[in-house]
Amino acid sequence: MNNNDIIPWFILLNPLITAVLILFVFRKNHGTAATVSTMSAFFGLVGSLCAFTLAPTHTFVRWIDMPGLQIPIGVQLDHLSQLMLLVVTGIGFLVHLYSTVYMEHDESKSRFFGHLSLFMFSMLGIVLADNFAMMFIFWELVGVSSYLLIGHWFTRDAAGKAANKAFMMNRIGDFGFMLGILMLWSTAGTVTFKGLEAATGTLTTNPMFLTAAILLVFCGAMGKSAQFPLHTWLPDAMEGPTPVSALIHAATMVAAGVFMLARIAFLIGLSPAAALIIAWIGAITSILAALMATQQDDIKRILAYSTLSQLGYMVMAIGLAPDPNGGPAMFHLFTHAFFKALLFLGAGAVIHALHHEQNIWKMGGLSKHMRVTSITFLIGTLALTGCPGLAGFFSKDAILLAAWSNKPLFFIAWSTAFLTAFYMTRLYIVAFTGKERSEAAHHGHDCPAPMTIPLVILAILAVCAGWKTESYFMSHHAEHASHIPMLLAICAFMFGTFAAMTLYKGKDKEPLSLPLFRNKFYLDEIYGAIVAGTQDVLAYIAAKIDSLISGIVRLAGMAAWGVGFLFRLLQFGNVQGYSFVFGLGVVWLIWFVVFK
Amino acid sequence: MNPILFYLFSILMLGFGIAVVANRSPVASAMSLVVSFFCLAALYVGLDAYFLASIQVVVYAGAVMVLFLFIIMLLDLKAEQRRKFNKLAIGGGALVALAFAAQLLGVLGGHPRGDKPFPELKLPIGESLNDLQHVGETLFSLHTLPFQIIGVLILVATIGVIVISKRELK
Amino acid sequence: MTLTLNHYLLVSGLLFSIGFAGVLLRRNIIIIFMCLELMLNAANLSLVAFSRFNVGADGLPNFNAQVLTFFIITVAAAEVAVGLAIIVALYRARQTTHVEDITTLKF
Amino acid sequence: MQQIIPAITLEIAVLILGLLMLFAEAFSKTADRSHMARYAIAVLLALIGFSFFTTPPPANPAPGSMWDFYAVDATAMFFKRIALATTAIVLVMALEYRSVLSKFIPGTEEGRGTGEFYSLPVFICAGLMFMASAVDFILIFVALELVTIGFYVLVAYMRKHAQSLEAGVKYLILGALSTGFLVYGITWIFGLSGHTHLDKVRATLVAGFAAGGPLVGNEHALLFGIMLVLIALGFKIAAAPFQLWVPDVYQGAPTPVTAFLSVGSKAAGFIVLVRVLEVFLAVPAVRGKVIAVLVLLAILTLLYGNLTAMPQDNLKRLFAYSSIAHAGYLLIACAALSADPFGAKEAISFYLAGYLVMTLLSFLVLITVARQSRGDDIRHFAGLGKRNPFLAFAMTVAIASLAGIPLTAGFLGKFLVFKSAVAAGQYALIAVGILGVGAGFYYYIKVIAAMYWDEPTDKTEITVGPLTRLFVGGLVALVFVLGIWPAPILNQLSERPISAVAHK
Amino acid sequence: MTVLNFIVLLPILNAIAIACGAPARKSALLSAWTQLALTIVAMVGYRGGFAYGSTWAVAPEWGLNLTFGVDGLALVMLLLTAIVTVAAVWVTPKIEKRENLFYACVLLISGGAAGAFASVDMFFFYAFHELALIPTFLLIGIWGQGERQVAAWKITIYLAVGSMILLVGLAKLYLAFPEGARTFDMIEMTKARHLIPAAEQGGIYIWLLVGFGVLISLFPFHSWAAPAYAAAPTPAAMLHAGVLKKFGLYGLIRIAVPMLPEGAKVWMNLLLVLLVANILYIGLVTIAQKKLDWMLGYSSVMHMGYIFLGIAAGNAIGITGASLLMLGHGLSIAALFAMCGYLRQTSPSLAFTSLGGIAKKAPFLGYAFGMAAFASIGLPGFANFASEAMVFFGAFKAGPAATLDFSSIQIATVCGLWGVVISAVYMLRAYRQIFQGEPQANVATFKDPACSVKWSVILLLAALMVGGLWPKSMLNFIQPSVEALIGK
Repeated sequence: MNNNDIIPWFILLNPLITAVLILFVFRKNHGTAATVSTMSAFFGLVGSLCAFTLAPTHTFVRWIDMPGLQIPIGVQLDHLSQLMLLVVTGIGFLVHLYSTVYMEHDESKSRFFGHLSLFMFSMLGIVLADNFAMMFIFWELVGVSSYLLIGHWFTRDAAGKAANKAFMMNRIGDFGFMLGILMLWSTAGTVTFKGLEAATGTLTTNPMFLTAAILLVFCGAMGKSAQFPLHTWLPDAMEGPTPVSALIHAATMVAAGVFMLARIAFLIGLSPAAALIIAWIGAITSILAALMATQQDDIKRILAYSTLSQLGYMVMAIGLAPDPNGGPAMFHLFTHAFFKALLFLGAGAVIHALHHEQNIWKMGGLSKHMRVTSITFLIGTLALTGCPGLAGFFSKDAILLAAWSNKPLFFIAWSTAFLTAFYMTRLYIVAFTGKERSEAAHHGHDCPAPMTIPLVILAILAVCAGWKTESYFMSHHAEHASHIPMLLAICAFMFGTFAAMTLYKGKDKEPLSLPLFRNKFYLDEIYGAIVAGTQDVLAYIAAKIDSLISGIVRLAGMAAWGVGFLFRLLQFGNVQGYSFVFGLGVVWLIWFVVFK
Repeated sequence: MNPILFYLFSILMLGFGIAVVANRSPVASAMSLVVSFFCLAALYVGLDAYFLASIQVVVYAGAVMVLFLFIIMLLDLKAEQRRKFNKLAIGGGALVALAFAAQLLGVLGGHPRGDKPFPELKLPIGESLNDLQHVGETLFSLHTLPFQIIGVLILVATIGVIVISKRELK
Repeated sequence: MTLTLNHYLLVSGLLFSIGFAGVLLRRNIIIIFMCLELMLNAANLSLVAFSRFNVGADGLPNFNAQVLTFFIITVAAAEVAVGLAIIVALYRARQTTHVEDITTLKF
Repeated sequence: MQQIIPAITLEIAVLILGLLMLFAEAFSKTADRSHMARYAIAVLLALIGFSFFTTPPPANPAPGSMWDFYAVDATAMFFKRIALATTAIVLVMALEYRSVLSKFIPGTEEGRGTGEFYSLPVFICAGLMFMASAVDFILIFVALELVTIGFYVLVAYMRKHAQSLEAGVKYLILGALSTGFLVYGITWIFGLSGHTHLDKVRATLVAGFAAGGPLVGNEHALLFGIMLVLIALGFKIAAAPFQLWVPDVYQGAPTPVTAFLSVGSKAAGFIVLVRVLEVFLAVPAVRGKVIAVLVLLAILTLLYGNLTAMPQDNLKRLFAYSSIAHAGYLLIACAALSADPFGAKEAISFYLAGYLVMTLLSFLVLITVARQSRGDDIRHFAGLGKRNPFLAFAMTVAIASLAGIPLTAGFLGKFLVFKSAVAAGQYALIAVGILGVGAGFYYYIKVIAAMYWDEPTDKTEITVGPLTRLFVGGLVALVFVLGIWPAPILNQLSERPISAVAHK
Repeated sequence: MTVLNFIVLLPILNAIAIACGAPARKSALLSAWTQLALTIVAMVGYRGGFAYGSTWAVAPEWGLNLTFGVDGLALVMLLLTAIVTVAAVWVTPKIEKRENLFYACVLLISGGAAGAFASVDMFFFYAFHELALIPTFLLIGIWGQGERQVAAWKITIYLAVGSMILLVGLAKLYLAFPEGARTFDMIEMTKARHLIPAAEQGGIYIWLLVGFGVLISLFPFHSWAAPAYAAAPTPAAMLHAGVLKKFGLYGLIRIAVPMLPEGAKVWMNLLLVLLVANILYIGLVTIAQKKLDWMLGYSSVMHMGYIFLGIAAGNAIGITGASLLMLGHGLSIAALFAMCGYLRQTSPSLAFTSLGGIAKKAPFLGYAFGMAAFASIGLPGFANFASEAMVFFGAFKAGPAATLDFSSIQIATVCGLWGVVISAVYMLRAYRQIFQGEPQANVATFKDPACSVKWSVILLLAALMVGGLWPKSMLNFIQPSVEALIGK
């Protein structure tokens, strides 16, 4: 193992050690915990920067190793993971920095940072994983850290419920993921990505099988990246502290599904049917989420639906253009990470400043009080809505271009872009402009430096992350076949922004009322009914059957007792009766033996 | 044996046997039993078992019956004569006994070997069967051990009778 | 008409059944006891009949059976002695020889 | 060491012991007879040791000699030892029980009238030992009657105790009834075969019922005879439906007698049963029927014994029902006797040895506790774990063994029984047996629950005399030794017959 | 005397000593720790094959010997026994009545389990297991809670009947060998397995399956488990659910799998149906539970399904995974029961509705319970995940590859995977209701447990994590043994 091989291991294990240190050593020492955690995140960032310059490497240790089943724990540093490392550690570091202030007065700050480091470890594990099993392991671990962080304020009932919901939805996705892994493994005989790549010949012998396997693996991504119909956990996950939302539920973890799909792009490419289904699911998610976002009032929820929508975009992109280097999907993931993190942190700053007020209709006029926040937030909004020249424009353009070949999908993608511009502009206008609509909004103020610095840095990245970076993601450089998609995208941006501006400028309350969108297509209610109607009813029935079974057992015991009791009545004490029974026995046995 | 004598004694024996069961008075039952055993002894004679016939008379009709009568008198059991019949018990018991008898008939029907007459004995001309000698020889040569055990048995029975019927211990 | 073995067996069997019936029907212990004696004697009759029937190579009855009969008579006498002693003791304790009165031990 | 002592010496010694005890009873000046019992225990135990040095009577008995009817094979010797050991322990119980006993025997002095209570078991022991060796119907009958009459006396021994007398009467009537059937059955078998010696009976029957044999056509008669004998023996071993006497007699009898009945009488019954079954099962014409009836009896017995014990509250009665159940397990092995002759016989012998140890142990504890708690219901055992942990532990061991928990003698016996049933393919029996074990756990553990779960109603400590303590300890050890290291016993059983007589 | 003899005899002798009046808790703890130390010594010194053999002729003519000896698999089970014993003794709170009897019973259970795992002889393998029967009865009956008496009867009779069925199966197996080749030595039996006629194997296998199945709480023979665990005192529940229950599975792996491959095929579909019922149906029943102890009891039943799945797979991967899962499940359920016991001690009721917000009052407990709960639902990092994954891999591989026409075992695997979701449902729901939310009034005075409870839970969790982070540490022991067993 040479020095270059150590760096990825360092990146992976550094947060783990930090987490263990914090959780077991600095439990009571909140200040130290925050410092240690942030420092470690910084080291991670430095390490990732170093790793970015390295040649691809791949080292592993044997975790389970027996004939027929080898599961290594390996780190694979390549084109895809190098960039993803940067995204994760970069945003991770900024969020850590931001959190030192945001969580300053939290009574279990060290727990928060411990879990945050644990999350970093898990996420980096996904990024670096060289095989499916290891990815699954870290997949589950990010699930747990996400569970822990969403439930950070576990004394609130909603937080606990949201955490549970997130974990459960992911588990459902992981059910398919694991099954997909099993199917691929049983055919290819290996779980490593390289091994699978080598075994494509075997895998393609049964296209149906391959399609099914890929779609099952995609289930994992559906859970983690909150694709329809497993998306409902993500908005609820906003119960967690806002830095968590920024890091996990906007920039990195939810993107893990997309990253994983990019990892297996070579497989998706083998199955057009699977690719198309993936693309459609992404498209549906993006449009539904965008529609829902238009009617939300909670600043974090709007951003959450926006995240959903953008994740749908990326998934659609994977389906449309599976590219081992990531393709437009990873490009969008990359840019989206910055501006969405920016938006969340900005929202966090607002919330922090307004003493946990999250309703945009109770804000207003914040641009006057929170200059840095409002400017960076505006930049983020523009980047997200696809304002030409900003990062989001380029990546979104790449996706639209990829969708151009499939007109229905293109239409959906375009509508989504339009809606994105609409609801983001709505958010900005309602929250930051106009009059202050609450007492808290009057006292808004910019936050301390550790919170604003990340905003500024992210804003800069949100502006320039799209410049000249596209080629990094494209394994073969596609000529811009047509400029029409780009023009249409600009149109979408402009229409959306304009519509929102005209509709919301100067309004004090929601002028539109679309209950369907506001209530998220009633999906939560439907799921609730399904869960209550199936799982709980089934559980109830099962419990009844079980009491029946133990009742039968008990009954058997009682029956034995009862028969014994009846038999005992033969023993009525009269010797004449005894000889009568004796005689009956004699006659019966003789009949049985002699005459039968 | 003369078949007529056989039938006579058999019928008498069975008749008095039934009388044992049917009589309400214990004394009458005991007397019927004596008669029945006498007839049985007669049947033994018909089977050339003279020794056993005499034993039967001596032991049963003599000793055992006296014992029975003695006890019946001692306990003065007449008082108990009048009691309600338990019809169910009687019906059931009779049914079982009848069934057993029927089965016995069935068994005898499946016993072709027994349909043959008794074989003639090979006796020296002019001598009658000295069964006492033969029984004695068998008893004291072949079955000495059981015989001695019988001795112990009687000892045990004697002790038992004493132990159980003693009134007070001094 | 000659007498066969089965004649004797029938008679003894009937006697046995009568004794058995007596055991089942009567409720006075002493009479039950008499009926038991009847049963034993019925068995004896069969045994003697078989003894006379199973003539050995020497042309004589099988005396083993007669010896057994002898033992049975002896044993029966001893049994009667013990049994009557017990009955007397019971009568002293309970003033009864009736089976329906001695049912304290049950179930 | 050269073995020059004939085996019958053992019986003779036992009889002499009994006579000496009678003399002692007659001439002893003191009222207390307990020394008699102590000497007798010592002698009986010595005889067990002595039994290992015996040799059979004349090596080649002349045909027609009395030794012809007296087999001294491994099984016989084994059962003789069982009889000796049982009697010794019963005498220990009798000593423990003497205070209760003398309450029901009117006497001017404490301890009067107990002498016969010690000597009668010795005579019965001789009878049991004769039964172990008996291979002739005459000897079987006589020895059986010696035992039975002895038991009549012992059961009714407490002549001021109405229950004891009631038990005596019940045992007497039903016992005599079964004797009638036994005699009648022997009659029929003799009638068909012309012999009373088991080997000769077998030879005659096998030849007679072979194709073209002189007895063909008389199967009904043979089956009738066999059935009558089986009914009588079924009565002795307490097989359903001839088991009704068992609970009442066990409950009414003096407790040492109950123990003696449930062990000695049962063991003797089984050895005779095995010996006659070997004859009956040898006849192909009736083998199937005999096995069928054994299966039937076993099923009935298992069900009756086990299920009926479940609602019991009186411990003596509970042990009575459980002894019926144990007869059922033994009958399983009997039903496997023809398919797995060696295994089944081994199983029966071993089971009985284990049964002896665990039953006597439980009765020993029962007597000790019942005497001081003034009652033998399960509730009188409540809190025994506190009142006397040693006795509670001993009872637990006995119960564990009776229920068939491994590493105890009872388990190994059950294992052997089930093994031979498997070898014989008797799955119906196995199923019922398993059911029985389940029910058995219920009622046995009831006792443990009472001893450990419940609080004692009577807080006085229970004292144990030194002799009883010694025997309880020894039996506890024996339960484990037999359960863990059965080799010594198995060696005895698998030993080639000392005598060639029985298998001539 | 080998170290193995000490491992087996130590707890038994100690139980006797305690029953005779030795200071109960101290000597029990000492014995448990020594047992653990000796087990680790044995593991360190292990060099493959069957080691630490010792034999004592019991009935040579049947081939019945008291033979001890361990392979890697048995060593791992012994390790499980030792760890859980230490934890069980350690967490035990002050026993108010009859302390000596209590510890004697606990040690007897442990000794019985250790003896069974260390036995090479089939007879004693069986016999040692039963040693625990009466101690369990006493423990539940005297020191239990709730419907303790009913539960004690139920478990005892149920297990006794199961053992009897098993005994018949073992007898059948013994007799299936031709005369002359009959022996109780499981090593010899495994070597001579080809002598068992293929046609008879099915008949033997079903007896073993039902017999062991009752002991393992295979559906539908599971109804003893939950009430018994709910009623049992903490150490008894830990030892029984954690260790003793593994006896049946160990027996299947040791006896049924290697010796009766044909029999396994005959009953494969039945087994699959039952184990899927164990996972899905019992999983649903678990969801419906309203009290923590019952829920844990049912969850332990449910997880048996996974181990069965590994055994049903029949290949080295599945069986190795099942073996490791035995360790993982044993440790995690023991930890859960340990904490459940602490909760029971301090809270009036274990109903979910009456608890809440405990994590705030007792952060350690919240953490540790969370870890144990996550371990039990198969979170990576704990042994359960590694093993469950291996089970799934092994089971899935037992069917055909590259086709969507799943064979029955593959369908069972899919169902098993869904079970993972179900287990998450009930565990997380329980965790949320007990530990999260605002502290309720009746847990206002709740505190973290004392050191003994803390450290025993830490011990269990640490062992779980060692097995999860570095499964090879255990697989190095298990895998060669399993391969030797199934004849690779």
